[in-house]
Amino acid sequence: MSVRHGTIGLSEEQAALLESASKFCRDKSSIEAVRRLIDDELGHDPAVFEEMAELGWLGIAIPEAYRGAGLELAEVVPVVEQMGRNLMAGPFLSTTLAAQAVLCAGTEAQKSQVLPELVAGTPAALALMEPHADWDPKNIGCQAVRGEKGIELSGTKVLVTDAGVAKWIVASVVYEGSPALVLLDAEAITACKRRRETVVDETRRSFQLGLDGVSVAEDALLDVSLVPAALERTELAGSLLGSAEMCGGGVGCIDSTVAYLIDRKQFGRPIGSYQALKHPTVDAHLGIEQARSHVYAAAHTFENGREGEIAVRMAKAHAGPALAFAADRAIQFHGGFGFTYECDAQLYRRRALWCENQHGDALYHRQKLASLIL
Amino acid sequence: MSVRHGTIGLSEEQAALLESASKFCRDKSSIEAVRRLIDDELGHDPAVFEEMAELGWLGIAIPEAYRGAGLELAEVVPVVEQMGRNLMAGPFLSTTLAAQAVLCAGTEAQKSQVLPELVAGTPAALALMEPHADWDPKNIGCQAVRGEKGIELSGTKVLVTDAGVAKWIVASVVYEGSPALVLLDAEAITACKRRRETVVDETRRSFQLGLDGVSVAEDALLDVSLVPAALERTELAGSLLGSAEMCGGGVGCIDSTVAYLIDRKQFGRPIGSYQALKHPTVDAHLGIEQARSHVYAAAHTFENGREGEIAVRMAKAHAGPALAFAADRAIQFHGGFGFTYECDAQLYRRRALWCENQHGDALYHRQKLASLIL
Amino acid sequence: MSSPSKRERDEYRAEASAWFEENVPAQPDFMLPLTFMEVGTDDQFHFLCDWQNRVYEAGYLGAAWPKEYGGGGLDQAFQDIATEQMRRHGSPIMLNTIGLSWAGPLILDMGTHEQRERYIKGILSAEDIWCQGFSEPDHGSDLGNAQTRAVRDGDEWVINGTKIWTTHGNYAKYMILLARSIPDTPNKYAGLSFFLSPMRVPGIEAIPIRKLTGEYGFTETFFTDARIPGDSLIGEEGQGWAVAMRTLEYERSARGGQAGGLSIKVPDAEEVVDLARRARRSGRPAIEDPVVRDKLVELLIEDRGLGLCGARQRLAPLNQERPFSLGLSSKLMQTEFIRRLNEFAISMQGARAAYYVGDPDAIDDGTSQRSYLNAFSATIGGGTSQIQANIVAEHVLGLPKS
Amino acid sequence: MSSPSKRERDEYRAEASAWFEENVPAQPDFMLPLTFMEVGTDDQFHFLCDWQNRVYEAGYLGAAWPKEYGGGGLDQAFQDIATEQMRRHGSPIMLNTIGLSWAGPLILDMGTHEQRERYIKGILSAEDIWCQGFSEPDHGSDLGNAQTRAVRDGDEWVINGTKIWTTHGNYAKYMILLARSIPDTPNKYAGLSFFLSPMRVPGIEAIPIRKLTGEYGFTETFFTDARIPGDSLIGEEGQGWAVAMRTLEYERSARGGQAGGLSIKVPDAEEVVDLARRARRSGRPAIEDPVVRDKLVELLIEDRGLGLCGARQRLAPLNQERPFSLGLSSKLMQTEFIRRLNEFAISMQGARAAYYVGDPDAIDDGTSQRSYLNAFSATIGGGTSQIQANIVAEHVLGLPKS
Repeated sequence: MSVRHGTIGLSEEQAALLESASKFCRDKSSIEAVRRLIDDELGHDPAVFEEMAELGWLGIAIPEAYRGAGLELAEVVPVVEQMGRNLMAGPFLSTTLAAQAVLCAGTEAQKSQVLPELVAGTPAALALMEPHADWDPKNIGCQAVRGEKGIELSGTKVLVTDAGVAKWIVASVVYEGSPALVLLDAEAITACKRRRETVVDETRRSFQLGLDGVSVAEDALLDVSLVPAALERTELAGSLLGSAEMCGGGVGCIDSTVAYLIDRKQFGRPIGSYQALKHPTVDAHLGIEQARSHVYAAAHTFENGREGEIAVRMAKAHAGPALAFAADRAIQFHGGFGFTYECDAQLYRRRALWCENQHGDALYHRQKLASLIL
Repeated sequence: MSVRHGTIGLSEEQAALLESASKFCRDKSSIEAVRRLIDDELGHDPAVFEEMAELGWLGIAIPEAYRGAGLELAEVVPVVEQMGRNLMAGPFLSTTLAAQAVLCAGTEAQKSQVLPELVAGTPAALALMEPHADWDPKNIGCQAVRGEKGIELSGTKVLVTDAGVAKWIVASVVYEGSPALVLLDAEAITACKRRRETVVDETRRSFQLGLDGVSVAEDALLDVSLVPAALERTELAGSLLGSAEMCGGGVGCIDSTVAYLIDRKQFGRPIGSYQALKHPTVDAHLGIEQARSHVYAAAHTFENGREGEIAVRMAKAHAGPALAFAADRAIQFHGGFGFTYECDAQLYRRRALWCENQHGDALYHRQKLASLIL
Repeated sequence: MSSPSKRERDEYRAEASAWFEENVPAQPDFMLPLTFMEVGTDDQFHFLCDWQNRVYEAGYLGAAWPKEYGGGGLDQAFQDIATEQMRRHGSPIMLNTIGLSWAGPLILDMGTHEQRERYIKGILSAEDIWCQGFSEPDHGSDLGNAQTRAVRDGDEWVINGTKIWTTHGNYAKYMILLARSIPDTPNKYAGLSFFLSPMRVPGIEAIPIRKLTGEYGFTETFFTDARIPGDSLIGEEGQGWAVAMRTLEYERSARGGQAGGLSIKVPDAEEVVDLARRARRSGRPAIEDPVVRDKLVELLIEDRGLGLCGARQRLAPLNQERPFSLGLSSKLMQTEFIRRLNEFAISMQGARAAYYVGDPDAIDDGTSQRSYLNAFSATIGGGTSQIQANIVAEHVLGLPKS
Repeated sequence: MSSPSKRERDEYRAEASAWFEENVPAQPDFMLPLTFMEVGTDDQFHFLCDWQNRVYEAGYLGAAWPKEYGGGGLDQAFQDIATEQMRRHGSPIMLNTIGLSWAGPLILDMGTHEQRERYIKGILSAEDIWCQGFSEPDHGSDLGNAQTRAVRDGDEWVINGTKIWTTHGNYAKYMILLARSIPDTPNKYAGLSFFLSPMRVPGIEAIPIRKLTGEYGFTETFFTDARIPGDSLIGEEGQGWAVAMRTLEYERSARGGQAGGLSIKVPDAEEVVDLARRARRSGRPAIEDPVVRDKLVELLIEDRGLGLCGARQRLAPLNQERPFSLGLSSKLMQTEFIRRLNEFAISMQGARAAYYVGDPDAIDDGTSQRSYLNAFSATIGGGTSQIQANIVAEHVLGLPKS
């Protein structure tokens, strides 16, 4: 298999989900709704999240044994892409990723207990990042020690998206010298010291999570032997879905910019007739088009071992800069209006900064790729 | 001294030389003359080179004791810049650099013998590069061994500019385990196996020089203790003057492109009115403007130790990509005509490739700078 | 006036340095703006008014402006030294930049003796804050198309229209105002006049605009039958375009005469290098990554290059062929560089790049993120970079109009 | 015709593979062109004519064209397999690309039965080489403004004017020619007609143009009272613009029906990676430099992305909103990528980057340097990248005309 060539494909389910997600997200996440939720402490509409659960979207990539649809993450991609397109808020991504971690490394008991709940619409979250800001999920400072009160935790997790509403949180810790994952239930979460963080993407709700003094039962530990695989899968799943979200965002960003360039006139001409704005907008569009091709290919290849890893890292490495460029130019090309909070361009730019720095930025993934393909 | 701030200045001599060189090069190196000399085996007009010697330009940076003007390399910069602007051919640069090497590491006898000759207009050359293509002048494979016939040389030098006309060549070798410089006189040069190389810049004459079987007298060795400094100085002097030549080339390239953009009409408008051509031309112009500022600052600071080294490497790192961009866009913006041999844009693009790869490209100098300033 | 000697300059530098060393205020418990365009709260405003006044009283602002109007009457070299010392000692920015750098020099150059007496000292002392009314909502880049009307009525002008992007609009006492006093001229530029307009008269309302950072700093300014004195005009009636163009030259530093003083604190490449030492990527300081290093060097080269272009402007023989090249392009080059520099600064922060101003874990309190977003004020305001590129193309290279 | 089964395709692939394995000619002692636009010597021309003819005779060219006109009458899938095998086995390029990919499909789609009988077989066998007469010296990008005149005179058309960038102009037997047969139409497009013109008639002269590489490959073609048959017209008189636009769609692969066959061998990112292993910078293989590595990965990502965009075009649900986006942008994206890729390939060669084609020490005989310069033929020819960007802006994004 040549490094140059990826493979792309589309399942019927993907096509169908693309269509329904497109309509759903457009309806449920108008730009007015997005802005209203920015000012809302919760940050999303629980009724919409519930509807998504009812549509079965939280179980797309969960086996039927746990009440899921038994499809793959590839089929989650169109949903997340359309959420991105409409800047839709809510714990869909967090819950999906937490479910993947449990699916990958959970004991049978954990899977049977937790996964059907998540499929049914219980929000969950992943707590992997720590203050060292290193994207390598194996770089873990938090500790889990067997003690009087069961497994006693310590350390701090940061940038835990949706920890404010999550009823389950999967956190990475070091246990007996090895990376481990521990499942925090609602009670344990309540025992954590939670602080809402101020993050650049105001459509997100992110939290710092202090684990000191929190303890869990021994059966909260996921299967230690499966943890390394689960950590890698989580990084790749997060990268895939984050890329899909960025591609959706890119399409939305370009659409709104194009509309402005057609509408707005200066010196008696629509500003979109000036090549100084027109051609970079084409560049931005083509950057997103390439990113989309990478994402669909990464979705198609995701379960394909090393090939999947290459495809996903390429998608993430391309999508981040593509959305950043599109949104940066969107601000500039809106002129004075682009400098206002009212203009939507800033929403996409902030979104780009957020997604780029989840699960590794472009340079991180290129450096991983260098080891994989050079 | 902050890394951010360079210093810039201009001597009266520089200003005067700029003025006279500007006129001289324009007169002596029309584009027709440039193209005629491309097809000429010799590649330059010896009468013009002689005139430059008569004007004293070959002795600008040579002390008065050796019949030079006793100024600095800073005063050579305007001459080389104007040569670059007019794509002027000839062994001026090679002779100047060879003279600097002799001045820096020659014995008193060598300086007294060779420098006045060079000042008077005897062409000379530097032979530093070898097939390994490494710009580090201390990476030397050629050997000099004391033997029956004196100092016996071996190995191959490549990309020796102007070796076809040089009466003196300064070549780097390893002698008794250390880097050394050896002065080849006309006889030794004749003994070398010379092959004219095919190089991308057709205004240049470059040669491979086989040293096997060539021997020189012991007094042809420059002062070994001064060689490391001379090698470094040569690299920096070559970088400074090469950058000046590129800046001149950049101005010439942009001037000719601008003239075409004003003149040529498509769809009923001069093509220079289209921002798709206009704005990148501005970018190219500003890239060259910044490069010029770096070069003048590097000239001003050249003799200033580490500050000088930083300034020179910055100039070279900036000028190369700036000229490459300007000339690349020049080809493109000339449209179909740009694709012909007849269009001058290709001359600048080939020049850019040549200069960029003399004395280290932008990445090489940035990497040196990283060690110096980070 | 002969240039001051090196000794005089050194002495002045030492005095200024000592004064700023002693007097630069400590960081208050709220965030200070990094540019004069970012003043969003009353706390910030009062703090900066006070500081500017103290600097002026100490003699380090308007040092080169005429003594008779409140300046120091010294050689420009001294003010340059004072400004440099502000930068070195981390002084907050000078609030009244529009007065100090644009309106002030204009009044000194073109105003009547009376106007100078009335306005100059208040500009320096920060007693009278100035704002600028050029842009309008429907034609931001097309200044010559200004539609705000000025109609003469007896001893007054009656102003109607809307201006936008008015820095300090809600704090200012005066505005430099471009308005149309002669309707329906064949050439749109010929109908414009330029006013020194009071802001605190009935019929003028300034509504703060929220910036993309979420903060404030500009207003949209509505004129509804606002009456301003008849002698507010500067320049002749109908000559407003020329006066506005001159003002833009002060703004772009293409023309001198400013009062001096730090108006913007932008990160420079060295600060980004410093950040690279502190920020961590992939478990090590960002500065240890070879790709980051290469980019840092590139940015340092560019930063120095821009400074050198400024210095080269003063060496005439090095600017012979296209003498306006560096002057007309400096805004474009500088502002785009700052935007890219900030963008890169964010990229070195690893996962912490996702924090924003106000989070205790944000690196340097999110300065990079905020400065990146704020950088657009400079790539858009005062003529977008795209307009600047047109200016360079047409006025420097001689390319045809778009 | 139902799609061939996997087994049928596998069998065909094996046969084709074996044939090319056996028959691809060894490199002659002169340099072969990497694209059909770079044929500059008679040696090259005859070598490639012969090779195309052999491929055709073996059935691997025009496999999907109708049997009655000389094609193979097979499913398109087989031709795609054959073309892929050419690439895999390092086949030289197919010389008569203008015939195979543009004129041929046009004649099959729009020509009369007679025209098909007259032209198609000669296109496939390389007996009749075709060239294209679209661009003119004074308006390269503005095709619709073509000034070459065609005047009906009895049973003939009389042609006067000049065409430029005629690939194979000095070798071709026929030209697809866009000329103005109706002068002074209010709409400049309405006066154009499209001809299948013979080249070997009195009054047509093709003068080779020297390319920026120093080599040849194009001509300027002069028509002086050249008389061509009355039935040379394809499409109606006055419909030439529509026919030309259709031809450009074949050229840009936005419309199918081409005979297949390799027409361009461009370096891909993997070849550049291979070069990075062999080329040395600073005393070590270029691929060991972290900055080079990062750039190589970036280029590999882009290379794959472009291929994936091609593959995505065939998946309708993934192209719903802007269905022409990928088709109309592929020329722009591909050609600009190739230019940058070659430029980067040069940059890895250390000091040896300064060599050029013909020097024994040039890496890969200077292919990177020559390919970089030749890459402009594709970013300029067939509509410059700037024109392509306008097309994408207007026809994909719906932005207004410039």
